[in-house]
Amino acid sequence: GCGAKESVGDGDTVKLGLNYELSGNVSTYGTSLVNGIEFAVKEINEKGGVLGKQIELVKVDNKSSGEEAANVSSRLATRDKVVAILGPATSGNTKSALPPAEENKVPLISASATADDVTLDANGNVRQYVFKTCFSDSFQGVTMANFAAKELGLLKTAILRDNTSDYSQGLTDAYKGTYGSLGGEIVAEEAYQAKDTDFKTLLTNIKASEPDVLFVPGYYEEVGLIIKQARELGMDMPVLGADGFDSPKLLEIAGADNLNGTYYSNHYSSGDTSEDVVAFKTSFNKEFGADPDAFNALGYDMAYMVADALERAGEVDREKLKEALEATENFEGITGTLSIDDFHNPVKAVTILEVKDGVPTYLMKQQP
Amino acid sequence: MALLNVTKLTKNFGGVKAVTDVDLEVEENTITGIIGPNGAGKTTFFNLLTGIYKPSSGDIIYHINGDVTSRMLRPQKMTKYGIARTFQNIRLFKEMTVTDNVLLGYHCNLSYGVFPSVLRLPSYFREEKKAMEKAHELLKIFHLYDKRDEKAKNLSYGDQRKVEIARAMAADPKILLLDEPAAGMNPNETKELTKLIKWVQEEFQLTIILIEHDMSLVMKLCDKIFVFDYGHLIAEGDPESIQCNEQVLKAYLGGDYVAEAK
Amino acid sequence: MEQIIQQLINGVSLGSIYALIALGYTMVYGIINLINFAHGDVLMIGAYIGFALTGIFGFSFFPALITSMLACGILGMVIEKVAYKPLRGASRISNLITAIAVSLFLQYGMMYFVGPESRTYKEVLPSSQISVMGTGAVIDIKSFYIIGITVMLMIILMYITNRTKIGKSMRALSQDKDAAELMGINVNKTISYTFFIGSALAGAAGVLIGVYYSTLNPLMGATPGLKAFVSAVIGGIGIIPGAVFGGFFLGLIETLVSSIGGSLYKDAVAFLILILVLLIKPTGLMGYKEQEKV
Amino acid sequence: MKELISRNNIIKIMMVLAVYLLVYLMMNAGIIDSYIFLNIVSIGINIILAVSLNLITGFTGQLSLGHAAFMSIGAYASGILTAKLGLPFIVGILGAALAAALAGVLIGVPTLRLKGDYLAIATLGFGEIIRIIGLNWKYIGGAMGLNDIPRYTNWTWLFGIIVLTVVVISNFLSSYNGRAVISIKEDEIASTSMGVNTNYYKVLVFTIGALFAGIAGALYANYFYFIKPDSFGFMKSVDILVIVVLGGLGSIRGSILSAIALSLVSLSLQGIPELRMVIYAVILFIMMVYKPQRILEPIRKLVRKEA
Amino acid sequence: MTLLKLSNLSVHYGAIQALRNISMEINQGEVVSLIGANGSGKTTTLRTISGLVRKSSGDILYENKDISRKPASDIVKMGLSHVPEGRRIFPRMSVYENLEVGAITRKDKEGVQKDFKRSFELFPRLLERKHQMAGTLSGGEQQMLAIARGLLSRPRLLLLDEPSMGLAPLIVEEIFTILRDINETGTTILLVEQNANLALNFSDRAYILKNGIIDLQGNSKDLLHNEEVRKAYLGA
Ligand SMILES: Nc1ncnc2c1ncn2[C@@H]1O[C@H](COP(=O)(O)OP(=O)(O)OP(=O)(O)O)[C@@H](O)[C@H]1O
Ligand SMILES: Nc1ncnc2c1ncn2[C@@H]1O[C@H](COP(=O)(O)OP(=O)(O)OP(=O)(O)O)[C@@H](O)[C@H]1O
Ligand SMILES: [Mg+2]
Ligand SMILES: [Mg+2]
Repeated sequence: GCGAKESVGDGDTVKLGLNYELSGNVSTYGTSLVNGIEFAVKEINEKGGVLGKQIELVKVDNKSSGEEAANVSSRLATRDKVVAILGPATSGNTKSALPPAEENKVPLISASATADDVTLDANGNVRQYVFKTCFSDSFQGVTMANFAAKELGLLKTAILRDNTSDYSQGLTDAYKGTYGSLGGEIVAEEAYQAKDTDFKTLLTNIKASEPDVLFVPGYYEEVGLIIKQARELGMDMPVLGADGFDSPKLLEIAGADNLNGTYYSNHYSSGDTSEDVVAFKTSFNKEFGADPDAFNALGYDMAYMVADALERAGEVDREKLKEALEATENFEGITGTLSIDDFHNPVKAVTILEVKDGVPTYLMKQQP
Repeated sequence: MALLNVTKLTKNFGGVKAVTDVDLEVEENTITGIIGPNGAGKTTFFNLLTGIYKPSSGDIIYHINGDVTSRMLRPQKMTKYGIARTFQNIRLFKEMTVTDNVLLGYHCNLSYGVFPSVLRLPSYFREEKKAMEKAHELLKIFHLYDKRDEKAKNLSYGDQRKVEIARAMAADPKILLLDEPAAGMNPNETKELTKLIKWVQEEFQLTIILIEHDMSLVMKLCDKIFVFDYGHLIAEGDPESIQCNEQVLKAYLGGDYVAEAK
Repeated sequence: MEQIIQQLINGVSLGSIYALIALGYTMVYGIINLINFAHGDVLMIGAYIGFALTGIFGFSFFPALITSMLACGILGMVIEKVAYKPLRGASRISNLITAIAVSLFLQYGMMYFVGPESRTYKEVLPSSQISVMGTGAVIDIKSFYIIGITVMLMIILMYITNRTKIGKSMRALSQDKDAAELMGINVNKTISYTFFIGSALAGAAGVLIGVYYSTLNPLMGATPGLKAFVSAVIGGIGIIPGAVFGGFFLGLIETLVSSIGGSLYKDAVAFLILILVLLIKPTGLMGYKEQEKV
Repeated sequence: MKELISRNNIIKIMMVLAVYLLVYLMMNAGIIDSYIFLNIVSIGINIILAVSLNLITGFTGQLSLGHAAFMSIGAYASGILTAKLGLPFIVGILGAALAAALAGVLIGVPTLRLKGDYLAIATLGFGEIIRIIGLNWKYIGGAMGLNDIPRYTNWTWLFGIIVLTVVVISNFLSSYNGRAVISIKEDEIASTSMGVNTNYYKVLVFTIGALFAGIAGALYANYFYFIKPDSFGFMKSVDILVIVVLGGLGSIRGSILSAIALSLVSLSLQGIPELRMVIYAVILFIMMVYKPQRILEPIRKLVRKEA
Repeated sequence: MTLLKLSNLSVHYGAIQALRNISMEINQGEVVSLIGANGSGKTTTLRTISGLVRKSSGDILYENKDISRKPASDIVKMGLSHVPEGRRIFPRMSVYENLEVGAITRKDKEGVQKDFKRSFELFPRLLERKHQMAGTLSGGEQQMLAIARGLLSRPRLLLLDEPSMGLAPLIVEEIFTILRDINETGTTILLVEQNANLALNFSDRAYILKNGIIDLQGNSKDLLHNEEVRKAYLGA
């Protein structure tokens, strides 16, 4: 429709668009995030919604494809008149999805697009309407490199990364940069593809290079198998990773014994005993019959953060929401306390966890 | 003058000797028949003549526009040399129309390039027009003009055989090789075909070599007949002498058929 | 030295899995000339069946394997009846696309019911690492199961296709359906059997893969399915020992490429080898040379 | 033989111009907003891809499962030229066409000997190889993709290239080259024996098909800003093939209609994520059973009547 | 006794009607030939009898049982064998395997062995080529294989579609002698032939098809002397 443009605030609900990978090869992540978001929105609506209105989610599938992600973004912005778009899950699809958001001036927030350049364009200028609530790859990569070299004092790393994942590539690049400057040496770098199941060949190669520590910037499904197979091959060095490790599945797949000596960076500690976290975990488990993973928690927090920003914006308006998002300061979520910086990236502390007998345990916190 | 010289031609498939030490000569402007029992190597011989198989040994030399020797034989070059053929099991382009089948035969005579066709330059229109005229002329000769827009697969067996011959003719060959042109035709249709082949040969000054099991056609048409058996050439001569040749009678014709052919 | 032996073991273990899947692939292709893209997904269903049987109903390994094979066999027959039969005689491409449709249907149908996340198998086979003659290289006992079962199935399958009437019927059918019918071969039944056997093999592979790697998810069948198909083509599609040979060959090649530092390109090399094999011997390394007679 | 300036041709040209102007005016009037236009771009790119694949698979009978790879090569070529080197779009397009056409020769020549399913698998393998090279090539971003490609694709470029594709390919097909190409599908041995250089033609159609797919890739890259190797994987190739088969092998008009039809199907399924692919699979299956050509035939007839 | 009875049989291929209300009868022990020009529906008739093509209306009774809805494979088991047009041998099986498939419905192993031996006696050429892939045989050799294969199911009714096509005269003669023997040992034969001369000389009775209709029928000897037949089919 042309002519009289109805404004997004006119309806009796607040519409949020979900642009997620619900089918296709990364549908696991999309589905997890959406579960977290829907869970949060249910809670928010039960408590009376935002600005006196209920939140309505317009959930659209992008098939894990860039072209579709752009299409969905455009549709949400122009047809469904959402006040903000949440998603997509991966950095690549987020990059495809953001031009229509910018064009139509609708805030787009991703809780999992970790690539450094999601919020910045080629010239280093911030993209006006794009936000992310997760760590940038470089941050976690640097953190873990520091941890390996300084805390553990191990200076020979082997990297096993996911060749098809931008997340994995981003973490690897950052890790290598920092680690090198700390006098560490990368003795082997191997790559697998998402959905691989057999890593023994790569691990055998790595074993031969005799590293002190194995850095696996990937997601829990493959990581679980990698750790298991590494231990089977008699490799008992520490394994490092990032928030992709955070899932109860990791324990299921790798087994508790094998996980000893695994360290990873995360937003929060799922073994955290703070009241909010415990409450979230119990109620989530009641709803879904499983403990939340990182994606669930990130989605959950993002929904709350947007609701919070809407309240602060005072009305259902894209421009005002954008300003409110920019002004986010010390938002308290399950995954930690977060502020949005000038580059629309979150400022939040990273936690390093050590898995002990299958339980991720708080080890230390690092401020950005 | 001999148009085709074959010397010591041999073709083996593993242990099977399909063609063995064949020597023969074909004169210009004649119709030559090749007969022989099933599996004697006749079709294989055609396949050798048209470059589909490479000889195991021996030579083939065509004397057309300079010599074409066995080493130069490639299936896709045969029409350029002026040699066209038909197949024992009809191989038409089934989904294409009769006209298009014949036009394809004319393929090697068209010379405008890819660009003129894409850009529709005048040469495209000129050449296509010429090709179409030629195709229609052939279709009339073979009494197929009425069926020109039918898909080839919808034609009856006999008509399909004729389309195949017309397609071969479109290449403007000097030598035409026909593999069992009358198979699947009834005696009446065979009779018509016989006349047609004769007429075409005279009209276009062709040299025709044909394989056939129907003796009525062979005996009526051929100037000379070669008889194959187990890959060997066992006899050659004009129809009369072949019909009386003991060896041929025993290996191939059998008692009744001689009587019938006469 | 340890590394070389270990890599050899890795290659053979991986290859045995490809070989196992390739057997079913080659079987179905050989008979009805259909690239059954859904084969990998039947494998996935088999893995889930095995998962449910061992995890929920407490079956032990062999009963679970057999039950899953039977169930997948029946599923295969149903797929054939519902999806492929209406397209008999249609063009190859239509069949190919239907196979892809079936594959998507199984993947996402399953995802609808169990969600996209992966599950973990209970340990149903003794998992222990045997070290190889003191070299430090280790081999998993489960690999022996897979290799043993693959070879056994291969022999059974060869016997069936070459020696039994049903096998001869299958081959005749694959070459000329009408003529086969005229010989008294019941086409529907024979194709059903073919799918039963092919899918039962997929079911076996599903359970074994599930047990070996201990994880499963609705999209797990796609990649191994494709790799197995590549193996089958390398070995000569439709040829049963060819599939097994191709599987081991591909497993070893991939391992070799990865072990000399080409892990980034391992799949590219696999496909490159496929193309090379096709170019050198278009009917596969163990295929017959086929010359069309004119 | 129709001559160039026939009544028929003039009417065709007028209609093409009318379509162009109509959309142009509607865009200016805001009736076509950015969302509709985005879909027009997607459909347009799919038309180019489908028509070019139809040349290879529908007309020549060479089953290809790697068409998206050519698109990917074009997309990256144009991405590099326009984003990294800052060259104008026309250079991007020409570069894309050239790079993809070269790849077409590269895959065409060695796979000449392969037929049917073997060719399909080889092209599938080729597609995967290209994708893997893309993933590992740091210069073009690897798995992170190539970002911030300038948006140059507009209605004029898109429409112009669709028309160019359709005209070039249908002119090619309605010449003796076209007959030769179709005869290869029908019976390669007979075709060879009639003097058709089948090898030359097979490589030629691969090259022409790849060239246009490459241009489609350039349009894609320069519209969607961002490309990554995974956007051009096996499933994309299958999507293109589905369009071709639905529209009818050997029917250019059919390819155009089915590109539109399938886009609409896909759009209508976006909102039901849980069952989307299941429904899509069922639709595919129904299309295959009930002869896609038959579904589209009435529409095609209508279009023809109007033309 | 009537072995096979077609009454008012019609067959369509899509919109094309290939057979229009044809009726035929074949008695036990007879040789009946079916002749007609190209495309007149001979092959269609045979394919309909053996179950490869479905009728649109009419009846097919074989040994007084309706077989028109039975699958082709069941019909074979009832003792009816069809040697199809165009040979249709299994190209990637050896000659021997082709014959094995021909006998696939049989359970009497010894009988099969005996019949194998007989096939090779009838067609010594096949014995020479026993292990060759059938697809590489010459046209005539394939035809022999097709006939031998068709006989291996020990049919009571044999349908032959142009058995002489592409065969050398001597072989044709031989094959017809063999067919005569087979007939004399009790097999009824329905023969489709282009070579009308041969067919009429060989058969007891004949039907002549024209555009899907039975145009003429009767005693073969009579038809052989019928003026119309001589003109249209015998090339006189
Ligand atoms: N590609 C091949 N591989 C193996 N053997 C072959 C091949 N082609 C032909 N043969 C054998 O060569 C011999 C000659 O075959 P050919 O087809 O030339 O016979 P023909 O004289 O044409 O017989 P017909 O009259 O029956 O057509 C046959 O015995 C055949 O089995
Ligand atoms: N599969 C088919 N689809 C469509 N039409 C067919 C098909 N098979 C045969 N016909 C048509 O049916 C008619 C009868 O064909 P049929 O094959 O029975 O003739 P025929 O008497 O055996 O001829 P011939 O002597 O050439 O073998 C012909 O007009 C033919 O074109
Ligand atoms: Mg021959
Ligand atoms: Mg017939």
